[in-house]
Amino acid sequence: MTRWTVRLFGPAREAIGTDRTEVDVGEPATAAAVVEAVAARHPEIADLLPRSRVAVEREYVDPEARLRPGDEIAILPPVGGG
Amino acid sequence: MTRWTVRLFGPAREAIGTDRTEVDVGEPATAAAVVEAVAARHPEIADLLPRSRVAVEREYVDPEARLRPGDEIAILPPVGGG
Amino acid sequence: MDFRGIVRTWYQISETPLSMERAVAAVSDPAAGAIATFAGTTRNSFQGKEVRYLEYEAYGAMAERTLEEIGTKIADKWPPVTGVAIAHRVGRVEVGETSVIVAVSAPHRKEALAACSWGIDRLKAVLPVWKKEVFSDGEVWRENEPGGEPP
Amino acid sequence: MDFRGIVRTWYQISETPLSMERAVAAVSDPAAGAIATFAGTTRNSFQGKEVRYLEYEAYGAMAERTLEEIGTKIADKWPPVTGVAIAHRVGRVEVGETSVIVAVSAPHRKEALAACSWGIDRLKAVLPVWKKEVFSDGEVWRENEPGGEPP
Repeated sequence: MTRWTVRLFGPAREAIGTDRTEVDVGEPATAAAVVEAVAARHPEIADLLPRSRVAVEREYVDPEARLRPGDEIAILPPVGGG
Repeated sequence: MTRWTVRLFGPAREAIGTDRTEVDVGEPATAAAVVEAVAARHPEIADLLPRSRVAVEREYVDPEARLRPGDEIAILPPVGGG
Repeated sequence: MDFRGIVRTWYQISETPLSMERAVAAVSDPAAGAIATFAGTTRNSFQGKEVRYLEYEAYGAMAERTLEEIGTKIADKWPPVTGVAIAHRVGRVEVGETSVIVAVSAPHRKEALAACSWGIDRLKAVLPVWKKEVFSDGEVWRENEPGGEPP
Repeated sequence: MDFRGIVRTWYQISETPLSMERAVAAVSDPAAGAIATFAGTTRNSFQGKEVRYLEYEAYGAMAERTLEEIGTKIADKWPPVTGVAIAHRVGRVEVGETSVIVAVSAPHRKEALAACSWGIDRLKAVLPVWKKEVFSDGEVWRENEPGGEPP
């Protein structure tokens, strides 16, 4: 198991009450595995997560994307800019 | 025959060297008849006139439109605004 | 409060420089979520020839009326529109200066963008204004491409 | 002189009011004959409820990078484009204030208008920014309609 820090924004941040959380994920450490671990730890955003996307190193990634140690990981709820 | 004053703009005005001209037109006095009379009087814009439109009282009109005494008549070469 | 139809219009045939800020202010409205603008500026070249400046000539009274008609047609075609401003410069216009501004406000972006785009197309087809491009070695009356809706 | 490709870009995630004049100045270019802009402003109501103000939150570093990517894609899709400016406000935004500006310059109007319209659609689909609408009796995180291209 590796520990990952995950940044949270907008409604996800507000629902959890903090702008980052930590989760432990086994191999293979994918974006989807991190989302699953966040959902398990924070059921209050379980409904938001399926509609959210993941960014790694400030770029959108697919669910199967592999994470590398030190990567900046963020969960991005549906955006509302403009 | 009635005498009509016709306003000229842009390349038509420049080619003739004046911003209005006068022509005599018989009945029926239509926009097309005025254009024909202007072409006869000012052959230097004969090539421009078929591409020009006529405005009566500051509105585009069809060639067959009838003119009434006192109407403000203008020949409008292809426009170039914007 | 709920506004319906155009509540703000501003039309101008101007011998002095146009102001984008003024056009945007003219269409700003608390019910508008979107403002789309188009500005035409004088390019420094045409087909490789260096343009020194432009001269615009208008049939003034008809041009002002035509701007109003364009605004009215926009309101007919896009009823949610909340504001239309159209300004056109006449006289000598230097390279880089603005010759025309169209600004449209609406609750949502689709109508604002579509109406602004239609407005400049329409203006180019029907506004009684003529443009002379002045080069270092001559000048030419530049006609707009046909293809707009007929008047 | 003949300019090719984007020569002027300006991207901003800003905690202070946005300036349309600055965005237009940022894309102005002697080779540009057209500048299209879009401004998003805070409406006073949403589905009949009175909006008091908005709160925008951004993933700042990613948002700036995303604005750059949108500009680069515009340059790829419309090579004649001469300038792109995109600015987005964060923090508290009052009714009537501008939350976003997209400005595009190009030699001709078709590219400027199309690129500006595409730019705001793209921004709404991918920019990592979240909007909270604050009413007198509550608040809601407002998600954009889906339908933009996937990132």
